[in-house]
Amino acid sequence: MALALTTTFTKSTVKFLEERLLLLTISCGPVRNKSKQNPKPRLRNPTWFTQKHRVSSDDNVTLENKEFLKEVVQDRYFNVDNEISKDLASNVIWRPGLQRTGVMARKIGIYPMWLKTGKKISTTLLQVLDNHVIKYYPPEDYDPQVKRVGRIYNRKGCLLLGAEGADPSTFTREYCGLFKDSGVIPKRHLARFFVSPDAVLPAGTLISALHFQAGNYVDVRGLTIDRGFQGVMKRHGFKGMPASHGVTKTHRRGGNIGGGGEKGRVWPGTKMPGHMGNRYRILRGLKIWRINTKYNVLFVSGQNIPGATNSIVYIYDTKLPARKPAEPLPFPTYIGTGEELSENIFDKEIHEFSEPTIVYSDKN
Amino acid sequence: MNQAEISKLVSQLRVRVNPRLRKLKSAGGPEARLDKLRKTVTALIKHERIELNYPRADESRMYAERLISDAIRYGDCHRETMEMADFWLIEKQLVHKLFKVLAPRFVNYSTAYTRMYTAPSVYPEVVKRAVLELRGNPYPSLVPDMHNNRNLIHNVLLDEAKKAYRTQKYEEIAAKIDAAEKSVSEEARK
Amino acid sequence: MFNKSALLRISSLLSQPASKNFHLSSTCNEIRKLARLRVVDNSEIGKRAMAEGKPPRCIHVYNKTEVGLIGDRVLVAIKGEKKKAILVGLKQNQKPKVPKFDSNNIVLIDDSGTPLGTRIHVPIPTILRTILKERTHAKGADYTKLLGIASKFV
Amino acid sequence: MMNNINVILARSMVASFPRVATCSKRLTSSLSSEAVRQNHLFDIEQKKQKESVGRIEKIQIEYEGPTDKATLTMNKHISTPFDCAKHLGERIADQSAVALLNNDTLWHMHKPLPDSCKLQFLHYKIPQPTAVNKIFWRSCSFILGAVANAAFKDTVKVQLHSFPSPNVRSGSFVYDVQLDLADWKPTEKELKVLSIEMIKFCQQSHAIEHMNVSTELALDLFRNNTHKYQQIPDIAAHNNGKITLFRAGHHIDISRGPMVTNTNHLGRVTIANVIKLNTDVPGGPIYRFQGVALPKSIMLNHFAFGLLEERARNLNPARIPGSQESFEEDNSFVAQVTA
Amino acid sequence: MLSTTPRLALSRQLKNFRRFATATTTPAEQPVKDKSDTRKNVLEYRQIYPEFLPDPKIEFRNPIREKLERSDMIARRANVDIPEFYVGSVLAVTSADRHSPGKLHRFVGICIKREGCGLRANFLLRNVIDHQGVEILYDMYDPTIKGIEVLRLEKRLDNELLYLRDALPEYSTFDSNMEIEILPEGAPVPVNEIKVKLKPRPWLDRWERKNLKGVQDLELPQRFYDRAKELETPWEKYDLMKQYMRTVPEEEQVEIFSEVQTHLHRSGAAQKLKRKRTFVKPTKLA
Repeated sequence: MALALTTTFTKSTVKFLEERLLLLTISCGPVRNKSKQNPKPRLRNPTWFTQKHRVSSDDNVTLENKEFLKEVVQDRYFNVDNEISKDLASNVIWRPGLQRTGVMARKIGIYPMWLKTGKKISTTLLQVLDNHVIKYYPPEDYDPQVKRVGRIYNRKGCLLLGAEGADPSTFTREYCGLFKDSGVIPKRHLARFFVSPDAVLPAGTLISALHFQAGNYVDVRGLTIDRGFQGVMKRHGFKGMPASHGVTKTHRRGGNIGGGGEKGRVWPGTKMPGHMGNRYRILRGLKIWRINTKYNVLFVSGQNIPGATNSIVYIYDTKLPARKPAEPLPFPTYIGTGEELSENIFDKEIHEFSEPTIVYSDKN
Repeated sequence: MNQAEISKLVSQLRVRVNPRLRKLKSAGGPEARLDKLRKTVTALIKHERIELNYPRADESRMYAERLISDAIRYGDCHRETMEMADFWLIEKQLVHKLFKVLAPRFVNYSTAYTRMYTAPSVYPEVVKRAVLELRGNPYPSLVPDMHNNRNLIHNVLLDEAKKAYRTQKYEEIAAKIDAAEKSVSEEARK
Repeated sequence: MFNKSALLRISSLLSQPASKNFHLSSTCNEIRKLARLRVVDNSEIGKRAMAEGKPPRCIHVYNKTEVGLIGDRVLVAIKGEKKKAILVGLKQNQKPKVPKFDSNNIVLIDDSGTPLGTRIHVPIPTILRTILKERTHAKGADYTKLLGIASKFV
Repeated sequence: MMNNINVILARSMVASFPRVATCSKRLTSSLSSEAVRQNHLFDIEQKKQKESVGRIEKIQIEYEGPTDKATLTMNKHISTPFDCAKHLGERIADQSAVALLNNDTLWHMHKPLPDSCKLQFLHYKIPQPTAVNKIFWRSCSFILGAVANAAFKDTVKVQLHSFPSPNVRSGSFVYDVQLDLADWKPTEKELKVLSIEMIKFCQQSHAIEHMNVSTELALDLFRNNTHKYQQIPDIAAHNNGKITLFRAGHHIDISRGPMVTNTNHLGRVTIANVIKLNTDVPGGPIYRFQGVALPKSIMLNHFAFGLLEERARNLNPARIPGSQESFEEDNSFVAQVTA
Repeated sequence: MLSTTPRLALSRQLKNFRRFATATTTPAEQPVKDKSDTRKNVLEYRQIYPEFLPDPKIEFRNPIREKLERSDMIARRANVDIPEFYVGSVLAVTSADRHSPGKLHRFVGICIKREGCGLRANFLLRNVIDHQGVEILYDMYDPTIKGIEVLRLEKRLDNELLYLRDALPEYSTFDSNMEIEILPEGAPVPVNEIKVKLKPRPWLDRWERKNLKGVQDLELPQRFYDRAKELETPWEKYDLMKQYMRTVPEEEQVEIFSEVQTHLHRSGAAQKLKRKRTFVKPTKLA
């Protein structure tokens, strides 16, 4: 405890505490050579990695008291008007070098849409959750796990975002402590996003689907479906071998994996059976065809976005140089101007469902 | 095939439905699997409380719920439901129990018709065990129901905290309203 | 209104020991080498081949994938000769709004794209108009002549 | 005298968990001479009372559990309900907060049984736990006194005053302590330190011992505590000239009882606030220590407990010492068996 | 033989059915008060608009996606009249086609398959033109579809008529200039109990294993039926959970259809009006 207290003292309170704490039998003096006794571990988890879920046990709280707890949550997190000041940031206008924050979203399904030419495309629906900024680590404070050697150009800060607020009593006290400073309700999901120092957002800012614009391109990262240990046919799309014609016991096998002699070993990267899925993959350069502002849904091209339906994905502005936007983006994020937005914002190539039937004319 | 079947209407189950059905290690294939489940469902309807391995309990719970919900929904004059009951209940006197005893018992329920507990497993065994029972059975309850005991110390404390919290809240609201009224009246005077 | 005599004829054929001229397997869904095709124009060679029960076989598909799609040019072996033809209807499943036929239909052409026959007696898909127009180059073969002899489009 | 203390310490170390060893070392060094003296007197008296039993007589205890029944043959004036519980099972011994004799008398678990009787054990999750809650709350106050007594440095003079009768509905348990600090407002961190001290004390698993003593002995025990010294004759007058003492670890206090079996029955504990009271008791200002706690067997999520902590920060409305009528401790509950 | 069957079937079915008989007041005109009222509507709607029910696979369900999908379907239905039809009905689809000279394309055929839910719903039309079987698959919510006409509204005995591919061509031949056959107002949708004669093998599928109702005797050697018997899974109809997981529970259906009811009613009423105005006897055009 003494150790913990000394570390948590800040300069302003030390004197006061010394005066008072001397009264108690607990000593709070500094420990010499503490850094040598407990050197920082070389590989460590980020500061927000704590035990998240509380041991699920029945509290035996009566119904009325449960209502009361809900009421307090409501009063504390929703009925307060903690309006973030509109002068969020900076008069900086977006330019190609600047990196904005990404968002967390939920993949909610796939359905087709049609272009004005009559072509059918598949779109994946990504519901942007209630993303709130939890904390910002400036470039000099953020301590990456693996140190980069040499001069670092274009240093980025780290923005910690939380998504999907939930009942605080389902989490541990330590986890809820992460959200104390920002004043937002504890969130189920946390993620860090690297941003340019210009793109920093104050804690508690809400990021909506309008952070992105229809017609622009995004990269989507997600955890692929876990398929367990799989053979080469499923894992790498090998052809297998014939079912008959004298083939014995090698119908789904990979076959030869290399020659002998000097190269008589398995070459690194050889495609073989193994665990498939359950790893993060990024699909880059997906076009946003449509944005639903009511439910915060992005309609993104493609049906192969990593992850199962109802899983969490992370959306970033695309890194592909050819698909970077030409127009300035809302920077550092979209701030509502107060005017009513239409429920759906479409890309100009899309045929809206409420439009009349497509008619071809002889000209095209 | 991604279209819902429309030939038959079913009521929603009040228990969690697993996305995939378990195979239950049946040597005889899907037919044997149903046989296994049939025995469990019959036993559940007969004894109203049984102890068994967890996976089988969880699986047969869904089937028992379906059987009861169909019995409530269609009654004993519906031929298909009767066939179902005939198949699922090996002892035929239980068919009467299903339609004449259980269906009237559960007709006004808003919860699931069965209840499941994880049971302790005796040491050398590592298999997860469960107790499956019909609600409203005649046995004494397995675990004491503490949910609505207002006299437990934390409920007493929370009750008082609630009162204090609400008093304070309403006072604040009243003060706000008073202040607003005052300002309005002052403006009116000006 | 139901042609009973035709049925009888078919069944009587079936009851005989399998004739060499009669194919008992169903036609291929995918057009590869050695796929049986059906000539649907009234060219002499085509008519004779179909009437004798010796339908032409695909011996080459002029594209990169070696699987023939609608509008693709194929080389067929017909009555001991090699002829070029265009696929004008496929049995395999098609995209929405593109018709799928019960047989794999071809129209025989010569090297310059001129059809050997003067009439196509089954409907052909309208999408062929666009496809064949795209395939036609100013100095090469003109495939659009085929469209002129079509009796019906679907 | 020092030998004696070592004996006591050794006993307490054996009785509790091994992790206590490190803590008790610190406590030994900081044990005041006053505490040493009190414990010495308490031990002598305890020994004397045990020896005065004389011939051992047997009594029949009829145990009635929720599902089972048992009859135990125990020793009169020696065996306690806790001994019975140990015979019946570890779980019962660990979880029982208090014993119920003949369905009407609450009996401290470490108090020897005077006669044959029916015996039940109460814990915190029974359908009607109001009485147990009260006992728990009283024990919390008692332990809070122990912590307040030991937590301050020698330079600060601490004199325990009293604690009012337990009232769970007030939201906090209370101990009034006289400190010779003019105007002390504890910081968050100091409160945290105090809470941790209390948790540590509870984790040392001290059995809460019980003893009835004569007024003279009690006066001798508390001769250095002016407040207690004044209260004793008054309490004795209400209680047939006897004073009931409780001891946990090295802390001895007056209370009518009963208390819970052991300090490790406390689960979540927080000392929420220390407030200076506005009284004119001679000797210095009186501070009210307030806290909130839950039994170990009751799990509550941190959010709900945080609300309870918040509420416990407000001044407890219990009677302020030095005002109005004479001191009367624990008159809310009568738990005596007429021998 | 063929010409008489539909009419016979119609008259037979008229007696049996009482589905539309009581539907004099439609739900949108009269706000739904009773729970049983809503239930009855569900019973109707799920047959007519099966594509409004979501994919029952639990992993794919998401309420927000389903809601958005339904609103898009309704938005499309406001621009084009997608009528009530069933597998076995004869439809004419007019769609915009950039390959035709008139930029419009019309196809008449019998619906032999209908599947998919939501915006993916599609149906397959079959016709025999110039002795050549032609099938076209249409997406129901494709914005290039200009109109769908139901030339003959009827049901068949099976849920899929894929066996028409192996049937004699007469059974799937329909005139492209076929006129609309109008049913009397309030009449139930007739079930055509025609039994189709299949061509001799080879077939596209082993129809003897499919338990088809709308085909004549297949005239196969006994070993085929024996094998089909071997492969039967008679226990599957008792698997209550499999049944449950293939369908959407009634409570959810009520919720879905009460949400889309008012929008659907608009097109449904127009259709009924049309049906009432012109009544002609079913003509024989098979």
